Amino acid sequence: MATASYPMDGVAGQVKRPALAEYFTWSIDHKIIGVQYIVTSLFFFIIAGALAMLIRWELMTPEITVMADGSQYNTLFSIHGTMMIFTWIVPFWAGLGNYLIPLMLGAKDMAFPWLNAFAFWLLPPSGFLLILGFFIGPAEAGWTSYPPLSTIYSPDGQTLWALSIHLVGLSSILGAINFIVTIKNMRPPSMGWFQMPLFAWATLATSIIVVLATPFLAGALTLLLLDRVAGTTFFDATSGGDVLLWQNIFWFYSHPAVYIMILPGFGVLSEVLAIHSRKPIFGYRMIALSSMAIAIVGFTVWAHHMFTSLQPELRIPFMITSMIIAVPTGIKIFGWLGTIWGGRIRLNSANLFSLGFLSLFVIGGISGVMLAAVPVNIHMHDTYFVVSHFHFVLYGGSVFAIYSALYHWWPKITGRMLDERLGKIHFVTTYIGFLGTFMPQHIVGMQGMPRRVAVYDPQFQDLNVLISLFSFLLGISTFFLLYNMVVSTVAGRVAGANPWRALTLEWQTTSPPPAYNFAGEPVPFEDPYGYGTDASKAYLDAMESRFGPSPGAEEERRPPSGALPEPQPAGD
Amino acid sequence: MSQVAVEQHHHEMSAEEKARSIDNQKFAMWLFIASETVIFSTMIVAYIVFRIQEPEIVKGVHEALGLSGILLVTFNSFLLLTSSWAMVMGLREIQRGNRAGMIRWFWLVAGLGVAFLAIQYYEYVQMASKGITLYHDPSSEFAGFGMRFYAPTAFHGAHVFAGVLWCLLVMRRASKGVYDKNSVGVEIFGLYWHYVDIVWVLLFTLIYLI
Amino acid sequence: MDLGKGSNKSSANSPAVIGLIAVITVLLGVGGLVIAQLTPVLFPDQASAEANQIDQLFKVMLGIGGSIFLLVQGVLIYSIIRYRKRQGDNTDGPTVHGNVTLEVVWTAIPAVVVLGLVIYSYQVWVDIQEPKEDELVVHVEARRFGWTFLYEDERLTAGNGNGNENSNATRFPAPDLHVYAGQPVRLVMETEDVIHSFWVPEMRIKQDLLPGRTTEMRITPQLVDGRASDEYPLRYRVVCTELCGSGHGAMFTYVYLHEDEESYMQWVDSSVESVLNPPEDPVLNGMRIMASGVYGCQSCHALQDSREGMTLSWDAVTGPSLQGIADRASTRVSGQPAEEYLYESIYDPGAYIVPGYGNIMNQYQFVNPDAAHYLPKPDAEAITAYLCTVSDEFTPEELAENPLCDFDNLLSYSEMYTMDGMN
Amino acid sequence: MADDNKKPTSEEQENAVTDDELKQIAGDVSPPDEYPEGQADALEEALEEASDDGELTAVEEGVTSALRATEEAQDTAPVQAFDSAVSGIQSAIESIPGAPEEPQDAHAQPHLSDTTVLFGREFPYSIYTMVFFALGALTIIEVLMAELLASVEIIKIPLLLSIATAKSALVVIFYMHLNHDSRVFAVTFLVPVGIALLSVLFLLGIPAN
Repeated sequence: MATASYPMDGVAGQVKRPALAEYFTWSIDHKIIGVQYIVTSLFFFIIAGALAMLIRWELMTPEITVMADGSQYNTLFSIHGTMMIFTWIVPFWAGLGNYLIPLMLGAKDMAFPWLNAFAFWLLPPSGFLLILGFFIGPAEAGWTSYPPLSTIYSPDGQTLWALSIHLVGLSSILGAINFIVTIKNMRPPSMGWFQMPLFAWATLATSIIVVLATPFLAGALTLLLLDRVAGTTFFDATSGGDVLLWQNIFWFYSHPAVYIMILPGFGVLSEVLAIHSRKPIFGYRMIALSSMAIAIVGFTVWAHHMFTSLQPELRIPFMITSMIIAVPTGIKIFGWLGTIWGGRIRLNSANLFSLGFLSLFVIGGISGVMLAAVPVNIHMHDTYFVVSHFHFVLYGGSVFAIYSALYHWWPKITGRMLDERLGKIHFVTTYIGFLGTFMPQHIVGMQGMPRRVAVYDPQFQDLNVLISLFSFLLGISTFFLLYNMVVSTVAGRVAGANPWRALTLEWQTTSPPPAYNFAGEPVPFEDPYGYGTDASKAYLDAMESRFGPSPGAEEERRPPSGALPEPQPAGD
Repeated sequence: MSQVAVEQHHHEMSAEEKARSIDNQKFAMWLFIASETVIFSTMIVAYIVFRIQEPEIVKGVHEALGLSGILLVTFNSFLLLTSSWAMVMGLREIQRGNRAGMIRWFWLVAGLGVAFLAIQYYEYVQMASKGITLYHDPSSEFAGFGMRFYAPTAFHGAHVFAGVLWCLLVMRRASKGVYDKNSVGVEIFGLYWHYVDIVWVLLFTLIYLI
Repeated sequence: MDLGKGSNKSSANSPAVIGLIAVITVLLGVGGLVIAQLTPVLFPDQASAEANQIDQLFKVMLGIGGSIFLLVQGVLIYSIIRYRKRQGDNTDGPTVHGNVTLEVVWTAIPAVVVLGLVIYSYQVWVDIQEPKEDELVVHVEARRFGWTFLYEDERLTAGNGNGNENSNATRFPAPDLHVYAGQPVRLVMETEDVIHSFWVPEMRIKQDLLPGRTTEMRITPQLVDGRASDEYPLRYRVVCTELCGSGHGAMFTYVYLHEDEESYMQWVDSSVESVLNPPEDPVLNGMRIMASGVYGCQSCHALQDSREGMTLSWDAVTGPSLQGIADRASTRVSGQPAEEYLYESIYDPGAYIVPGYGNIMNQYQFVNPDAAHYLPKPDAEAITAYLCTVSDEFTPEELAENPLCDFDNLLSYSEMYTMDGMN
Repeated sequence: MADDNKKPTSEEQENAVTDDELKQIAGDVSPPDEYPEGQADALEEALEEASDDGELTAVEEGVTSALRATEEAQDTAPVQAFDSAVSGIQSAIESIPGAPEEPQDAHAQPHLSDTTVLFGREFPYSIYTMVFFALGALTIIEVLMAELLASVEIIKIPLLLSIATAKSALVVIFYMHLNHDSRVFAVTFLVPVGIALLSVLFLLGIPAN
């Protein structure tokens, strides 16, 4: 069995990473697979982000100017959306979970290492299929692919699209089964359900949704593929089919999928805010249980995506459930505010992105409640207001959480710190670029600009130019992160085992951890967020004496007088 | 006063609990079955909606099949039920340490699976000759039935096929003694096989009898 | 907000503290109100009674949402400023694990708020949905990438000369929607191909058009605040909001909001008149047919033309522009005279595809009135005759002298293309 | 990518804590079973300590008093009810067992009893065979009923559906060993069945046109 060649001794102050080549092999080490996931998804993020830039470039004029025709534009946003969802956010969380869950639970690996590798290796081919579609007549029916546009009116790329999503779906299901079994069965005996880190709770809730919801997509895609290639007419109303059947089954999956994308982000936030505010998470059990509540209620709200197509009398029940789901989300937000209140908030990049998440996600949440109201929805449906809403929760939410997670766990994964100054520049440009891009979209949407159009009413041009300019800033901001990652990997400051002095188990081993993660049996501190107690200080000090001090934390512990020299910038 | 009533979380496991404790592989198999249930439901619902909206067509299909057709399918159902029984008997043998006995039963399992597929193929040919096609044929009197019939049954058939292959694999491994000490590998194949059987029990009733 | 609730129960607090919390609560409330009052200015005109209700609901939600927004951002910013880690401070924060009462408060308050919003939204929705008395029924047909509206009028009967013998015989077509203030309208909508969605932003109403189904929606247009009488009829865009293919963005038309019934009836009368008494001249009749929007030409083609009291002002982009088509018609396919090219392009759109465009135009049936896309032969001839005069290079007078097509020739060509079911 | 940060000296490594010491430190630190009283005081103290001038701002004073009030309110009925409801859910989850202590052995050839005892009588066949007979009989009844009641749909359909459900239940309970295995498996199986049923019922409820 191939495993990574980590040092087993875990000598302090040293960074021993697996050889680069291992990342290109069929490895069954969860840490290798985690990094494979993360890097692959980042690759697709950059491609899909470039498509977004093209979209915004096109939208600077109310006519089609950059693209050849409307189809090409439709392709852009279809692939943009599909890639961002299925090959960026979902697999990123799978990758982060892969890397962290066994570490957080003190396990040596995931429950099924081979299955884990198999699930990952489904991802590159599916992304490849999506891109291949560009060359044989691309999918242009949007990421929702409503028939009959996606069946009788679409080119062959739509078939590739469906195959590609099928593969990602299978990958998610296998990954999720692995997560559930790992979380349930592989904790140390002393770690009860309610001593798990909240990221594990979030991953558990996410995985339950994946196992129960993703098969709906698989089923729907199978029928769609049959319609496309075998001459069946499941969704063709002119031949005894039903267009709403697709919409229902698709949203059976795709609404829960929204929580697949955001729940791990909630988990990240619970970790980062507690650790970087040096305070226990406020109301652990409610934050843990609200994840499960969201997972359950999330199955009952799908039809709010169909408020303009569903029979009018069926819309009300879904309005009720859609609004109710705001309650568990609110519990989390208030819990996080309680966590930072009175803490020692470190304004480092990881925490800045989490705080930024908090401020942006609230806006997305509020516009979400507005959209849940049927009368408001029938005005806003399929307009830029909706585009803005879901970018607030998926970019301002999920992607900000992803950034936060990268800054927070990068030292663990690579053994080196990301540069803080670049990180702050990254945060500021992202935050401003984001607000400038997506705030005005609320307005154009309210005023009457539908989504998915290349040709629009010229009265919206001014705002669209403004949006596009800010979106270019947002695009550029990403490069600060990429540059930072590259430079840090090669020459960043060495992190040490536990630069943040965090209590969860993944920090109680070397960075990066050795093969099988822990030398000997890990000893968890059973209150994962018990900051401020004497016991936690003793535990952290003991750990420090075991693994040596964490030089990465120098900046955090600088005395007021400036007795220590300025932190050395990356590369020194 | 408020109680975050956390029971003593690392108590000794009772014998009862040990018996009920969860094996990784079995748990994963059950989760996989959970996913499969949802996939099958999308295809079954497509059929049920059709059955409700076009009862006459379905009745027409039943008439076209005739009593002999129904009896053939009933016989086919028996094959699967018998294979399930053989499966569980084989599992009992290996749990008792009787490797040869298990392999004998599993030959029956695989053979019945193949027989099921053969009869299903024969039935498909019969159906096709009556004008029940997978693609939509507006001129057929059974228009719309074919796709809703073939999709779930063929998907199920694919599961039986995969099951037969798995069965052969299990037999090969069993003959090497892999399961002598721990039969979980056989048990999870059993879970899969019985699940496929259950799906057929439902499809049989929904499609041929109702 | 939540915190304020708790403190009121406590008698131990000094009045100053209670006062402070009250001030914060009031500030949040006022802040929410200010946000709610300022933001709806961004809505477009309120051209329907539904708009008033929906905007009001939105405003209420915005007020509540604004308060929550201010509360969260306030706590966030306050914490960041006040509790940021000071240099050299390596202590941890206080070990505070939670508070059940607060958990109750911030579960219960959002739940109650949400419940209130559900009830309010439900009332608004019921109101909007409710059938009104004396509704004007307009049939809407959508296709990629345009709309046709069909109006009932009792002056029209089967066989009255508009050519259509099918159920549309008692309806007259229009490329735009005409309504007038105070008259409730019920739209009965069908689509010919994919899913479309009908939306007038100024009227706040949207409904999908689903293949195989007939969907309905109701609007009660109203006079718009601050618009002078001479601005009427107000013109708003009808846009498609469900992705329907390459021309989705360009799939729009207009709704004309007349001030009163009189102005609306004028439009109806002139439309009915032109259906009942079509012009003798085939050229003008062809233009009338195209202008009526009955065959949906306006959905994809651009054309600006005005003559004899009729105007065409189309700016669709999905199909090739018809501007000056007569000048190009004779050179498109070598050996094919202009009139034959034009006629064939209607009869069999796929015969010659203009570079850069897809083969997406409907295949019209010229003989069978029951066909989904029926275009009577006389109409096709009239349209061809009209298109022969759409020239940029020549003035009408010059064309009268030297026509670009031979109309007699056209009639003979049209004999060649009468087979139905050609595909 | 060599790194030359300081390696721990041998002295340092000798000073490193052992697992036993660590267990002692980490020993009794599970999160509190309840939120201890006086957290408002703790917070106030900490805030005073943290602030530059040792004083609370007006906002902080307000929040702290509010927190005090909430602590007082914890004994009220609604709060208690909420708390016991949440605790109930929590203990339900806690009762889900973890992994078997020795996963390999836990399943080493369990000797499940397969004798059939019905109404206090032992039958000559094993339970598996008995179930097989039952499945066969039910299938025959199904086909007979389908033929006999062909025209009486209102009886036929519910009857056949219940027989099919009974057959599935027999397989799940006896052949898939849910009668012996963990309840977690039963939940894992039944939840998706419930979701599938709900979605089927919903789709059936939608009128076609």
